[in-house]
Amino acid sequence: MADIKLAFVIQRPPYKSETSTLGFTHAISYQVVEMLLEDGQNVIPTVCLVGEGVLNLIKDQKAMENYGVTSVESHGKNSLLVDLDMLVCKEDMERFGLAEDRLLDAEDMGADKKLQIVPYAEIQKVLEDSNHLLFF
Amino acid sequence: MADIKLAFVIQRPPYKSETSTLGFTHAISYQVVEMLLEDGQNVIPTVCLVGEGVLNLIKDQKAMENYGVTSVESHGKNSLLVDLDMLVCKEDMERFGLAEDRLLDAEDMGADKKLQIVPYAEIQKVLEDSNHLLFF
Amino acid sequence: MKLGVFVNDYKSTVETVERLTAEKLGLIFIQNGVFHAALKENGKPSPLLDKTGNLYALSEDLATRGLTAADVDSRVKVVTYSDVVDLIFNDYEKLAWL
Amino acid sequence: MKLGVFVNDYKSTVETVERLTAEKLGLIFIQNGVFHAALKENGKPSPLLDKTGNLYALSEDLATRGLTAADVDSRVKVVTYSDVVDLIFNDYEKLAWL
Amino acid sequence: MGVLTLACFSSLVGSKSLDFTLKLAKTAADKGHTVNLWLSSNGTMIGKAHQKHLKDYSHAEKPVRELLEKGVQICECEACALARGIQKPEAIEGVQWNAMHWYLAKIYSSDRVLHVGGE
Amino acid sequence: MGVLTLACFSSLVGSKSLDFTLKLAKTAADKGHTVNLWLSSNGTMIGKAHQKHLKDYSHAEKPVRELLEKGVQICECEACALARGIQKPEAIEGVQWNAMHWYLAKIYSSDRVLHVGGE
Repeated sequence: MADIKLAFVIQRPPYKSETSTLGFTHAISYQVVEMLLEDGQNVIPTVCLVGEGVLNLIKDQKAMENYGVTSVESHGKNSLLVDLDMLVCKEDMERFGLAEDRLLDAEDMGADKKLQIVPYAEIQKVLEDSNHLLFF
Repeated sequence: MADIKLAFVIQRPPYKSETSTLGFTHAISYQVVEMLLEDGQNVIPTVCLVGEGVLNLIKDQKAMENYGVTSVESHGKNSLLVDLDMLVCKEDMERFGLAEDRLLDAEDMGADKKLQIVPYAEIQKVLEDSNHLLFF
Repeated sequence: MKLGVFVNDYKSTVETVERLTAEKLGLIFIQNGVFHAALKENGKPSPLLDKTGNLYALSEDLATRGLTAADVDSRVKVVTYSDVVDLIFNDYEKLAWL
Repeated sequence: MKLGVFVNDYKSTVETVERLTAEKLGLIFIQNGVFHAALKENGKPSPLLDKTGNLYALSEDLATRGLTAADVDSRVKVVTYSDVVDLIFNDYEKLAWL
Repeated sequence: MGVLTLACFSSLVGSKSLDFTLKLAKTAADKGHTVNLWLSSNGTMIGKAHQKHLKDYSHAEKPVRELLEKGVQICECEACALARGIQKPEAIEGVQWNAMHWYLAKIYSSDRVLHVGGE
Repeated sequence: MGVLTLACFSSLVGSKSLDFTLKLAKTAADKGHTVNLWLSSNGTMIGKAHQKHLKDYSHAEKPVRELLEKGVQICECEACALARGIQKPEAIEGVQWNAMHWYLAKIYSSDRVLHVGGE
């Protein structure tokens, strides 16, 4: 099998621990994994945001200004920029009263990808289609 | 004022982090604090166990056997041995279905003190009588 | 007692806070605790906001999470670090971090 | 899918587990997750025990917390580290840590 | 002006509790209050010198040195540090090492105590 | 016999997640499986040599050396370690330092993956 699919499920809120940031950075590293693999071997991550994890995506985070650290938002934008599929649970957005326009996008960086707000059932499908699951 | 009363409130379960262990060890250190204080100055801690914190007190913990670390139970017994008042929330015991005989005592070590199982209202009184509160 | 409670998390803190009583109780929302001040879960404000009239949220921690004063429930006062120091010394005698 | 879920905490994990579905689902209670297998809160067993017939609790983590096989709900099988390795390779294809 | 004793049990990296504690300590000291800071558990990671400042991670060495210059007394739990492989020669100069009774003694003469618990 | 890749993001001291991971790695290796272990976040504290073994705290140096002897490949996240002030010369010999793609590459050829998240 040449392609391995991984589901990166980010379920914790931002800035409580570094877990959600590390979820993004680990997913982004798929870009350079070919260095350690044979030709034709691929790792394909999908990032899924569920539960309090959706709170990581609120835009205009001022973490650098206030605490001198890269915001989780930046990591989310970088993930779009490297063409990762990012699925956001619709039910959890509604539960927290978050409209789509409150969430980050990476248009300003020239990213083609956008966040995909989907029912939980589609995230469940990603979990089923993936070879391995990584819950952050 | 010669006496300062402190409430050490342990509210987290055992072994998830080292927090509950450190609650006990910090309380126990009242024994040697006189080295750093003037004559007649005293620090008097009361340890209160509430919520999931009561789970720290279940006896016969095999942490040393299984993981090579001192059990939280030992720290609880040491606290009784140095004559700390330890108040356990009755409502939380009932909620978790824990009978009194499931909890540690330090009779075998010659301690005079025993756990005091009390309604939450009495713990609230300790919080009010204390000069400072330390939630672990 | 005059008790100032620092609420630093969103989900795990409700139970303990619900139980606490004080003649004067203040809730200071910091870190992910600020979500209590700004989110309406299933359309309802956090139950903690009914607990007392003395509610504060740290502006830097709101901004860090992409939240603004406009998101904050009208009962909650947005404060700075300097305000927090004054609350500690002037308004509350005992403090708790939950 | 055949999914083995490691439940390592007591309170914070219920919501995510409730949502997961799998053709074959196993719940492996470790660390403070073992309280799900042993405590009856307000007289009721943990709702997670109704989620599947494949329930396991790690014996060393029960013993570390002062719990014995007698405390464990009859639906839950008490297992060793060696059993857990076999569950991983023989019974489940995907694993989750919650 | 009063005396504020702070404790922090949270780790430097990831959690923002230690960042919060350092900012609060600085603000209180700038306002003229006397501040003490006790570090225990993963909070003892703060006392280690030579932490590389990467943009993704909180960085405490500079704020810790600033606090020491302002006269804030900072002490870390010796056992917690040793258990993490941090040796005394690696510590930031001026950060004290002691046991838990240091904290209780500081509390004794404090007007306010804020105990920032662990993860 | 299969290949199991484990990751651990939890800190050594206090949390028992890292203890669990090390025990599971040992048990799987003893049963003849191939085991890889990726350490990130506070888990990188494991790789530091000279951790004092105090009875109150978990101690990883001995189990880590045992795993290395059994042929378990262990690698820690370089950035996470540096941000905590851990330098390469302080690491336990045999523990690799690399970036996150090491972990993804190990996953590629694994039968099973258990990702033990952070605190």
